[in-house]
Amino acid sequence: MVNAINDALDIKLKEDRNVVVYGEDVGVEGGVFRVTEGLQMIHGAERVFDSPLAESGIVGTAIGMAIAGMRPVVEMQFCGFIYPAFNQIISHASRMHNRSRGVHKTPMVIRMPYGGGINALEHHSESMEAIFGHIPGLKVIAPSTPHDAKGMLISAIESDDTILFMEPKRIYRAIKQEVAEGKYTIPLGKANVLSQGKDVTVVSFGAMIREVQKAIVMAKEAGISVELIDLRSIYPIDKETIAKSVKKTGRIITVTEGPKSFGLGAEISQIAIEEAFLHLEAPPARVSGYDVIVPLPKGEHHYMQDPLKIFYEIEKIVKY
Amino acid sequence: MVNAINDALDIKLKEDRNVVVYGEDVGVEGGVFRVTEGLQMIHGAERVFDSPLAESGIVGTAIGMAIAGMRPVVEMQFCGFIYPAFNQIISHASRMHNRSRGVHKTPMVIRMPYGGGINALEHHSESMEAIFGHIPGLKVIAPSTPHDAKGMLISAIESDDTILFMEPKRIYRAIKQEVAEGKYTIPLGKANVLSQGKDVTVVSFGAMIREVQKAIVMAKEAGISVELIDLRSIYPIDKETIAKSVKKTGRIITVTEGPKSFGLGAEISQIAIEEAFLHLEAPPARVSGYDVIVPLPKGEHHYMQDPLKIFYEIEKIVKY
Amino acid sequence: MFKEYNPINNKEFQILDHKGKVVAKEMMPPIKDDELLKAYKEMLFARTADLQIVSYQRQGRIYTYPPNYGQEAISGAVGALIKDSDWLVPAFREMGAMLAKGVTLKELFLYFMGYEDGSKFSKAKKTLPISVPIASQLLHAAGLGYAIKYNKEKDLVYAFVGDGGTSEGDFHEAVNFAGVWKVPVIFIIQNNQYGISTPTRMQTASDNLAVKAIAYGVKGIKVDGNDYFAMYKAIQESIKVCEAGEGPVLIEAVTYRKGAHTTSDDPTKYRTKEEEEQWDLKDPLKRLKSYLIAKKIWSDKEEEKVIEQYKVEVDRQFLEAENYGPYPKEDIFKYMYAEMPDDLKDQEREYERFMEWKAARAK
Amino acid sequence: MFKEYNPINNKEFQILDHKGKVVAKEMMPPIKDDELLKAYKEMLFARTADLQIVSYQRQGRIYTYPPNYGQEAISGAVGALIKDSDWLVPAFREMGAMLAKGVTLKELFLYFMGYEDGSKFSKAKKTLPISVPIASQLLHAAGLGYAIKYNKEKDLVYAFVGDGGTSEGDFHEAVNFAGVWKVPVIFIIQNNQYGISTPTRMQTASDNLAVKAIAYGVKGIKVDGNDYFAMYKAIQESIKVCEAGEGPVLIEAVTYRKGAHTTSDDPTKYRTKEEEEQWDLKDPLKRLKSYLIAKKIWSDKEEEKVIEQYKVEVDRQFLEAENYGPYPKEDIFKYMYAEMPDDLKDQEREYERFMEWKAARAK
Ligand SMILES: Cc1ncc(C[n+]2csc(CCOP(=O)(O)OP(=O)(O)O)c2C)c(N)n1
Ligand SMILES: Cc1ncc(C[n+]2csc(CCOP(=O)(O)OP(=O)(O)O)c2C)c(N)n1
Ligand SMILES: [Mg+2]
Ligand SMILES: [Mg+2]
Repeated sequence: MVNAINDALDIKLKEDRNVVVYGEDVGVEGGVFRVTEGLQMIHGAERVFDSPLAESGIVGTAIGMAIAGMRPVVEMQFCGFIYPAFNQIISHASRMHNRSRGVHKTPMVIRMPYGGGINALEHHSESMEAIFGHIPGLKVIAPSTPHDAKGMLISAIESDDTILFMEPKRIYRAIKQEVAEGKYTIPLGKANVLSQGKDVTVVSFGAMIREVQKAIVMAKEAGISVELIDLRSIYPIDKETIAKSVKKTGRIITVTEGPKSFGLGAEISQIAIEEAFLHLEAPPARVSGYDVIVPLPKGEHHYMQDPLKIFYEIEKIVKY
Repeated sequence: MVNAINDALDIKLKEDRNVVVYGEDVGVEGGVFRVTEGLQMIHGAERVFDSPLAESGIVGTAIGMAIAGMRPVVEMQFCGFIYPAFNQIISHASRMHNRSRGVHKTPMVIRMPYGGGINALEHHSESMEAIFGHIPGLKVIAPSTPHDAKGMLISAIESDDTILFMEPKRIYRAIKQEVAEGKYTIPLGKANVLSQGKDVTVVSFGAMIREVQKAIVMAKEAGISVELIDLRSIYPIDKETIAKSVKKTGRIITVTEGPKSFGLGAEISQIAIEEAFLHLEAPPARVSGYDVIVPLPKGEHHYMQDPLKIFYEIEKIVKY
Repeated sequence: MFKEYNPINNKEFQILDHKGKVVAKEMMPPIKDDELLKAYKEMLFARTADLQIVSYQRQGRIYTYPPNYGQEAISGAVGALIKDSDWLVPAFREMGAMLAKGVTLKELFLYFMGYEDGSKFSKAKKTLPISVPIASQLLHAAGLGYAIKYNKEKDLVYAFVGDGGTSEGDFHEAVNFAGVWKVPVIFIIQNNQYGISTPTRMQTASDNLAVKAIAYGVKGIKVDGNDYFAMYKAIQESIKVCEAGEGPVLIEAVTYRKGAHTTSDDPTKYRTKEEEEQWDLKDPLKRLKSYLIAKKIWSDKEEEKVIEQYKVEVDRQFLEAENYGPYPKEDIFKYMYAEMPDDLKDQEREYERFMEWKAARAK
Repeated sequence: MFKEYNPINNKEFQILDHKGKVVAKEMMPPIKDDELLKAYKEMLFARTADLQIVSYQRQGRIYTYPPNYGQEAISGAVGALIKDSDWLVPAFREMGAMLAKGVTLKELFLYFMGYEDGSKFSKAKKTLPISVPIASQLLHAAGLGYAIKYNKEKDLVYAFVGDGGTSEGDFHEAVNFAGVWKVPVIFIIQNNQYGISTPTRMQTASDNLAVKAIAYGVKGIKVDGNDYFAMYKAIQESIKVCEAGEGPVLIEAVTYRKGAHTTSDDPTKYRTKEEEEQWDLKDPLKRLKSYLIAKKIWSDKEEEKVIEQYKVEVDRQFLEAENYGPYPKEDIFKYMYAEMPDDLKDQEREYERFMEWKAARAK
């Protein structure tokens, strides 16, 4: 996925002089995950560069550039370090368009590796999509494959809205997939049905997709047929795809990494009951983290969703 | 309510030398809403004082004081200005206890007027409880009456946890109520059933309670009996009270001011389906703001929940 | 000039003293009489409007408003020097500069009456809306500066913040980024002595605010912000710095907020009459007026006359704003995104259904 | 001293030069030989541990670790002067200071092995855990300082940040608050020339980092951070400032991160061998060792001997940490709140049910 993202950035940098890429250590070093590796060499230090260590500064200046007609793509080094930029995101990046009644656009992408499972220090494993999904004016997306990462990032850069692009760092290098060369886009806001099934719908995104897929294999052995929806877009949510699926299966589970309360799971469940109440054969369920800080590596397995836990929930809802 | 909060602060300042009150303009001026009026005069400028204009600074220093054994009560001038402090809240205030395995406590209260309906400028009308409810380690509470405000704030100051105390500024001076003199507390985390009913449960909090109560009068005229739960605590949510009620009524609506998606409504609906799925006679509904910025005064009526809109939803769910 | 007035020495740059006397002739910028008069009149217009708005507010015809009263020379000088192709990044107390960019009074009125449309400047190009979250706008200025430099343009960014705003982290990050990037931004601190009720000495222990420039390796200067000439000159010199690619500059404009913080504020709670009187002596308009009258290019009579005209004009635009009409419901939805999500469209339709029900019920 | 070394002049305070020669005798703090030896040995211990940890990490026995290598004199001097009743507010590269406060190596190992228990310091009082979000901890230091002053205690706060950290808004707000409040905090910037791969000149355009003190009206000084004596003396003088109630001091300790940023970093990507060699000549321990040997109170042989002992001790504590045992599931829940919400208890029970199901299934 790292290569696919790098490729997307490279393509847009080539194609559009208004695109610049910056953030902490993204220049010479190519980012701590090497996502931007080589881009400075190709496109120059005016277009791909290290910023001072200040997230509010990074996002705030990107807003200014975007207003001036550029298309900045900035990196937050880890999910846990986006919060100093929170005010700029919620008070400006997501609002300038509305505030100025469309006069000022903020076409910018905030890239951010998110999620656990990499044996990291505190603040390096979070998945707080729900907080960002609640911010009016922001769009939040997350790919689950290299192919999607490339196409979605290109779409994001081309979008005139402010987009938070959450990268599942756990599978940065885990999924081997041929990615089409050259430019292609994937429409934002559309979910992807990854597998058809009839007993239960599982909604998930990002790094959890792979875990769900493993659980689906277990479920199959247990005779349960699962439909898997890769959300791709956290906000807006593709209600239609969810509604269609849950009307068919009558059961829905959302699998996420973030804390339970006020999380993505509740939102998906709400959508399911709003769209398909009379089709429901069991209460929409959420498999999520607990309402705790993601534990340090030695305790992380207590927190994360693994295939077995997902299967456990699948079995539970089917037996309901 | 302003007086009740002032009273609570005064009582705790008197009783406990570790309590200090600070924030922007809370000293000499007594706060822009006059909530802290007179307190500096009584307790001195060492204990009630103006801080520099920097929200991260206010919350961050309060964390330090709390670790040292003090009990700071700090004010964010408006709901829209808490975001610069977001990193300190999510990365430290809510985590220091867990991070240090209980060695360091952060007994502190962040007071913040929230919500719309006061014809204010942008950023002065928000109700983003869902974002804070999603932060593990934080407790989030909001009173709906002067009586509750006083008792809950005293409890909050005495709690060893970090508490976000959301004050419904719209009803700061709107509700006339005799408040008991002297000290009393109200346990945190418990909801309050404000009226009994049998057809539908309405869950709400803060300034919306009054609107719901007006809607309940309309509903009564239409022959609908409504049970009203004042949540009081956004996190943790009093699941038990909600479950009990919805099992009785079979219908539930959450009324909130914040944006719809990823909001409190979805969380309450999820709780209802988890706890009482088989009792539900209609899909749990949310009456909330739209996924837009709270409009400036001339457009605010398009956004806010008024009694008629709430009644409309009550009627809809009962007819479902 | 930046050497001579290195803020480390806490020297305040002044040309016209409190009595309207020129005390630093060698520094006097060569402004033609007609230009000077034009600038003076613009400040007078701003002041007239400002005072009138406060009275509209008292009549309940407008919501909370932050007066500019006493600070007009700062916006005035910026207004005289800013180009159409320069960016203006206001805080919320820069009426003069906004008018100079082409924002109309009517638009400002609309804004303070509670219409977002007031920020949809129909004529003013390259002007950001008022920014409420203190100091946050300064980062946008740094970003705009980057874009200018990146595109090898010759324009500038003028960005405003208050004394209170210098305490925010964003102030620090903005000037620091601009310093590292060497972008053409003139940061202007309107030090009007208070952040609402909080005096500047409770914001920071530094000797002055201009001295903060040193922390970012940029040029800084403390200027008498009630002295039109000093402000003019300081900005002119800052423009040179920016144009030479040595950008940014931090200007502390020392002034006084003669009015309340906003129309909901009561300054008697936190400051004395004496203090207000002291500062009244330093009023920027009175001072410049003395100068103009001494130069015999202005008179009390002329002033009275134009003020009457201005009042009519202000009122005219106010009435236009007042008759702007209802706020269409679609406006709360349609500007949220460049590309509106389906779900938001559904929400709008949901609202329409409610409105239909409501209308039917009313019958 | 703060006058003479006013950072505006960009002069670096040094006592012992790169070759171990005393160049400012009049400044030399009167440290007894045994104290000095003790301090040297502590730094040597820290270095030995540090190098060993990197090798544990290579063996996959510990997770990501940020080496202190080359920066030991800073923590060493703090360690020698900090009292039990003083607060230590670390960033994450202050092993020596933490050990001096009573944090054990085993605890540090536990932390970097992925146990929160490693931050539950059993002996170290008044020591905050490692803080990962850059610069955020400095505000806690300012608050701790307020508490000390409020309680009329005589203690101090020692707070650390890196050169990169000075760019964050929280750095600004922290030093500013401390300056306004005049609280006893010594802010120490470990300027090790890089924030990960980003050189200090890309963090800020200011001449040095100590000069930022001026923005807050506090005392500041730029010190050779690889010179134990200079660090010691600068801290001693800062303590006096704090104890006199003149509030915080900002020390820039100029040093070099001889190792990688963390064990997952590869410095060859962004810096040259020549640069590393240049800085190697300024190594803090080598320098102090020359001095000690010249003074005939230390020898290579003794050094070899204690290093061997230290290695054994480091290994002993490492093994203890390695055998710490499993991480009980309740630990992820029970520290979240002082008073645990019912719902969290339910979540724990839910997890137990899953574990029971899992156990049953495994049979
Ligand atoms: C982030 C933020 N915090 C608080 C406020 C509330 N507030 C509005 S104006 C103001 C004082 C601003 O003082 P200063 O920067 O000196 O500007 P002035 O009002 O004097 O022009 C405050 C605290 C705000 N708008 N934004
Ligand atoms: C708020 C925040 N942003 C980003 C990071 C990621 N990060 C960890 S260390 C580091 C560089 C720190 O540089 P410096 O302050 O000079 O300290 P040093 O590592 O050199 O000791 C960065 C960017 C972080 N931990 N916190
Ligand atoms: Mg001010
Ligand atoms: Mg560094």
